[in-house]
Amino acid sequence: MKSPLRLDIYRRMLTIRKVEEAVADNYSKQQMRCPIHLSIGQEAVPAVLSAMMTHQDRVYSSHRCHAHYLAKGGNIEKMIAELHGKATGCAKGKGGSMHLVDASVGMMGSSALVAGSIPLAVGSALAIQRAGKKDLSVAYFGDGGSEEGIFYECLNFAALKKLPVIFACENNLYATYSHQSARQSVTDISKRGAGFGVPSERVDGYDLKAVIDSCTTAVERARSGQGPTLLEFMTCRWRDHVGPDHDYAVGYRTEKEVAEWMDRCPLKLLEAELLKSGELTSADKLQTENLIKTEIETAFHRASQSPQPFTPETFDDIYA
Amino acid sequence: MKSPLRLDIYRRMLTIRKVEEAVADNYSKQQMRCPIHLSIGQEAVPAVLSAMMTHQDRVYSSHRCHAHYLAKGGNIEKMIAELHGKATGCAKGKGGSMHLVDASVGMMGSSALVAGSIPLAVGSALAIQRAGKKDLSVAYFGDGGSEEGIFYECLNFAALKKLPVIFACENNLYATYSHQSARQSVTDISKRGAGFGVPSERVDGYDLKAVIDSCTTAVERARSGQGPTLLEFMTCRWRDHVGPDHDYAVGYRTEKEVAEWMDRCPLKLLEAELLKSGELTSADKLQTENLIKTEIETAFHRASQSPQPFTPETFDDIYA
Amino acid sequence: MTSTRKIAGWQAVAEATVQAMEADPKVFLMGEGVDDAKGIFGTTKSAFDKFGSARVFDLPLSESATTGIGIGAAIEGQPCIMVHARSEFLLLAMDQVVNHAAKWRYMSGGAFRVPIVIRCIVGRGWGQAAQHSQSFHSLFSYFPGLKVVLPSTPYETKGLLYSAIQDPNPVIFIEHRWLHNKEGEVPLRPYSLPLGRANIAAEGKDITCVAISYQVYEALAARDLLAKQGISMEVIDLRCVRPLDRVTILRSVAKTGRLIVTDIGHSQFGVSAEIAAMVSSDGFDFLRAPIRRVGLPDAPTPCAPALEASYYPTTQDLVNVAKDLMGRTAPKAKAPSEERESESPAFSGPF
Amino acid sequence: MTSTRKIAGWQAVAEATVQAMEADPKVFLMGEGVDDAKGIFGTTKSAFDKFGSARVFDLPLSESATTGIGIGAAIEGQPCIMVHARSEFLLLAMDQVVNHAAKWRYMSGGAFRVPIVIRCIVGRGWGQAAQHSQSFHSLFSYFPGLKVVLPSTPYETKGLLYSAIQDPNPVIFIEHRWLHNKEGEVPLRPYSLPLGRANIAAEGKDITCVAISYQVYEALAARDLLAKQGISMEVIDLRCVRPLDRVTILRSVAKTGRLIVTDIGHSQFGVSAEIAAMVSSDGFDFLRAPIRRVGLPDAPTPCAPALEASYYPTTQDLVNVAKDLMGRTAPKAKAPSEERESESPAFSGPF
Ligand SMILES: Cc1ncc(C[n+]2csc(CCOP(=O)(O)OP(=O)(O)O)c2C)c(N)n1
Ligand SMILES: Cc1ncc(C[n+]2csc(CCOP(=O)(O)OP(=O)(O)O)c2C)c(N)n1
Ligand SMILES: [Mg+2]
Ligand SMILES: [Mg+2]
Repeated sequence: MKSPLRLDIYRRMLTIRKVEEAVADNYSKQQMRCPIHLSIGQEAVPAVLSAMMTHQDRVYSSHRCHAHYLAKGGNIEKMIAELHGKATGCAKGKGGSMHLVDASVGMMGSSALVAGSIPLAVGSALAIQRAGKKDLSVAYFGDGGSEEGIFYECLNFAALKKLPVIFACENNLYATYSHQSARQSVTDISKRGAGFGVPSERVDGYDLKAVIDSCTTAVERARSGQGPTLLEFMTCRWRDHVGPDHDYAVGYRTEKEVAEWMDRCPLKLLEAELLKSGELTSADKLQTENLIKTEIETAFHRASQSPQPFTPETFDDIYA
Repeated sequence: MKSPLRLDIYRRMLTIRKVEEAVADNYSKQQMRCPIHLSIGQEAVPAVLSAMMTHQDRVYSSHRCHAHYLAKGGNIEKMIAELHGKATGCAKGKGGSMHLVDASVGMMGSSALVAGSIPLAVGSALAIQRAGKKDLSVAYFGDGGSEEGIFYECLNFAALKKLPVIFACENNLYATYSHQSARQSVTDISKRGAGFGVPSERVDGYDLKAVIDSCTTAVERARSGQGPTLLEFMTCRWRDHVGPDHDYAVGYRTEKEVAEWMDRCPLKLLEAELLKSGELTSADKLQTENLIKTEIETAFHRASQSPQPFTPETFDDIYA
Repeated sequence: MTSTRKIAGWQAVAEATVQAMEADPKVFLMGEGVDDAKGIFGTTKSAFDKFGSARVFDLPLSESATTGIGIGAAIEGQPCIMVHARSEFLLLAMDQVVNHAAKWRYMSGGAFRVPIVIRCIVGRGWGQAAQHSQSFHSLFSYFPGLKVVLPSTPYETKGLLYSAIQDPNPVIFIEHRWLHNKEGEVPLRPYSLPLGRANIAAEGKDITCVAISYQVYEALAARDLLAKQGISMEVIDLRCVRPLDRVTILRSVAKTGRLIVTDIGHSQFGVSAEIAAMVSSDGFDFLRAPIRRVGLPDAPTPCAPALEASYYPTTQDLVNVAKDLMGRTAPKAKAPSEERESESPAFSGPF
Repeated sequence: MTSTRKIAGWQAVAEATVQAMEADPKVFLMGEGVDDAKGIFGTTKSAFDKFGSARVFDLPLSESATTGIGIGAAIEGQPCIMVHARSEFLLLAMDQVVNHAAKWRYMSGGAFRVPIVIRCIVGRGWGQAAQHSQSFHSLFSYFPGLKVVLPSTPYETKGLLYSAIQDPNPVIFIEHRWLHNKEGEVPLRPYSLPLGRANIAAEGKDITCVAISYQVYEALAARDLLAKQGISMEVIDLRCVRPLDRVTILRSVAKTGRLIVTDIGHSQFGVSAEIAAMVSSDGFDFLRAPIRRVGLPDAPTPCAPALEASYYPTTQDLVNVAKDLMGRTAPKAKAPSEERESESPAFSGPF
């Protein structure tokens, strides 16, 4: 494993964690008046994938898009402003938490319809291929997203055309409060790629080395014209499906279940490793943390100061 | 193989072949003013499956529904009247060739939307299971139908609930004039069942013994509460996608390709076998053929004599 | 004597569901999350608690197939209730609803019935944004074979849902999220309200206001304000868009001569257009003033609270339109100038 | 000087496609069967012959995904043309069209354009029946973010399709199957017709008839018959339902005082309702008679020729309605009796 890559991944993960915690902490102030689906606990996969991507590479996401946006390098100020419904937001306040977008870094947007953006990512890959480029496109979706028929249509099409797309399924075992086993006859989602000739793998999303290895292969496959990959990453969302809180009280899963994942937190483990190996010094760590902290504080401050959009803007951006 | 079963299958196949040929022969008279998708060449599978079903068992079909209707015991007179747009038709003239239905024998109807009736068959199976019955339900669809996402959603749901449904895919290699390889990354459709835990098999649809064996297993599985089966039957449509003619002139397939299937015609081969083994005498054969012939002639005659529906009937049967 | 008590809209939904399931043991209920702790805003919880997983069960996120599965079971005589936490999810099943549920009876020459109720909830507020806030009653109403119901008060909600579940036809039952929290007097016993009859929620003589779903509350509030200014507005709770109760609307307009239609959906190409068109044809001679529509403007739903605030029609909008209609001195309008209104957003709605 | 020749509607589609693909090398075309020998009634054949499989390719039967894939490619700046041999297949992609294509630009605050044209063909006759004969322009017109075009003559067809392909927004382009065989003079060169401007196909002074798609031909035929009886009907070819050209319609009604809207879709809850509603509001004072609509009755499409024959509106229907409007002595209507029209099928349309 190349050291700069691991440091890059670390920084991305840390950024996501810190921004998400800040969102959670500030949510009760009722200034972010939109539903939020936090990514805390699911930082590793997008951090790794984005570390292997350029801004020309494309990402499409779902309702749970914060990590994907941040990992891809999406602008933090614009994200926080968007959550605050401000005109300075990444979607000018039109989108909110479920529709984060930053075209300048290849974050192409997020759909609040489960699995709804998977074909858009495939279309992006088609465009890349038609243009003869070496870029790739990533479709993020959850275990629930794998239940929508459109996903299989996309697997078939992408394999048929050998498109440079990675189907990145973050399997956190639940759709809202419904366990995967109540919804799927075979819970190993990666088993469904074979029927379409899509190389597929189930990966422990908390095992950073495994994530890096599988992503490396998938990215190479895409860039070398060998077509799509389906990666199923086992992961865990630490907070409630929607909202800032822990959700043990709801009763669908135990605190112990989540705690076992937390014990293996890839951010914590990577940090410890990097410190131990000397790739990261305590001073670096502090500096990085402070930088992120400042960036977040600035973002929240600016968001609170930013103007609201005006009523006539409701009618902007409907047509080009 | 039990002899009565083979005779039963023979009779069903012969009926389908003869009715379809009569439809084709009479079509140019322009009295059947609706698009027809003939089943000639695809008789074996529905004949076998229906021979194993009672009238309580359910069948749902697609645009190419003639064989499914006839095999299931659908009324011939009502079918021919329906094609003639008569009030005496199986759907009172409302449906036409693509919507054959005969509730009295469990032929539950046909959808002209590719794959559109698959979930209805699964819903039927759900109702059967909920009622604690031992009946089963069959969803017929083509290779093209397997490309619709809803098919995979249905595989998952049926397997999850262990529903008594058979997914009967008639793979005739084409959707209209488009070869399967232009549309599917993996052409072995039966390979896609495994990812959902649905026992699946590709069967030579012209090998009657293989068809009988696979259907026997699937029917037993369904009746014994062990859940769904996906059967992919390789078969061939001898005529044009739509309309009464041969279609070699269109240029998407050769006469030779079709001729190779015709050489293996399961109806012809079965008839020869039955005659040879003495299960069928020449006299029986003649009698059966004459019976069918008379039935068809009567059906066409009555259809021509039957009344047209009246305009106000346009507004019947919209609501119950 | 009928005993009633005050309950909220979500409780009315829950109660109608339980009572209809008691009345007909074949009825079952399915939907994503119907059996979880929150039970679709509480609306399915009591049914799950009472009938268990044999009759109330969770679904995979496969709206297209599961809708078809519900249709298939309904055709077998097992009435199905489906729930979507947001209407948008139902668009994935559009083919099943429009090409199958609505037409299966017709295409089979009346051989089958399709008793399925598809509940869907319309989001509003707290930044639901463009994909979690739409209502599609205008789409579904286009199709013969469907019934389309939008209840208002808890009383209407319970009675209409009870009827919808017993109806042998596919019914799209659209619940505005804000109605779940509205309270009202509701009989304990099961009861039906006819599908296809509008209700005169409050009488009046100067203006008829046909209101749909949540807008019934807005219209009643506007009526109170207008009354103080000497304007008497009749409020018709439409309850059902299909079948459309033309007679109740026309009788009212025959009396008042003025019509406002207020809808939770877009005005343009929405249900209010059909009502206006119908009255402008069949009630032409009753009309003393132009028909006015008060609904969503011609834009997707924005997320930001600042934009949401002006996006939704308010009581005051209704008051203004009503006063405008009353104050109208009926000057002959001129032919429009070359300036093309369609280019001005202000033209798109009453905002 | 512009050289024109007589070509059929399907050739106009083919020609606009080829010329737009020549004009912009990024444009591509995909659809089920676009590359086969029949090439979607001939409309895609010349493009395939000319540009080959890199730019014109077949699709799996996966309408939902392939629509989304077209949207995704369009977002990348590669304008996409999709074709559905029947409109019904597009319902499988309703979520992609409504929740994604129509809203992606809006939800991203204007970051992207979505230049996709979705062609879909409306079947009629020879027993197409309920699932192969519908047009959904009223559904799509409901959604801001979409444009909805229905051409009539070959001239309109070519110019409007050429514009649609060059438009940076999602356009639903609806072709009535019978228009493919209609012939007309069409310039050889590429040309654009503006999306959102109706065309006065023939002037008149007594009645305005707004006609959509194939109904333009019916309206023009009716106009000829009416002329012989001294009635002068202006025929407006709407061309585009969204954006709706209100001004052209209002100016015409300001002149004639009478309006008929004739549509290839259902009258009830259809596009004709919006036009009637708009005129009854903004053109209230122009109206001398009730607005009448001539479209499909409130029933699914039956298969039998005997039923099809009376299902579709004819030239004679238009003539009758027009004469009725002219003969109207404007008696004050009475409030409707208790008999409920909604229970009588005869109430559902002009049949
Ligand atoms: C098509 C559709 N169906 C249902 C929903 C409601 N819904 C929102 S998030 C969610 C759960 C999604 O689960 P999963 O895909 O595993 O993603 P996760 O929330 O676990 O990240 C559901 C059912 C939706 N938004 N879209
Ligand atoms: C959803 C949908 N898409 C497209 C069509 C148009 N269409 C009708 S039949 C057909 C080919 C179907 O192929 P297959 O499923 O293999 O059945 P076959 O005709 O070979 O029996 C197509 C594309 C349709 N009817 N429905
Ligand atoms: Mg999940
Ligand atoms: Mg086929």
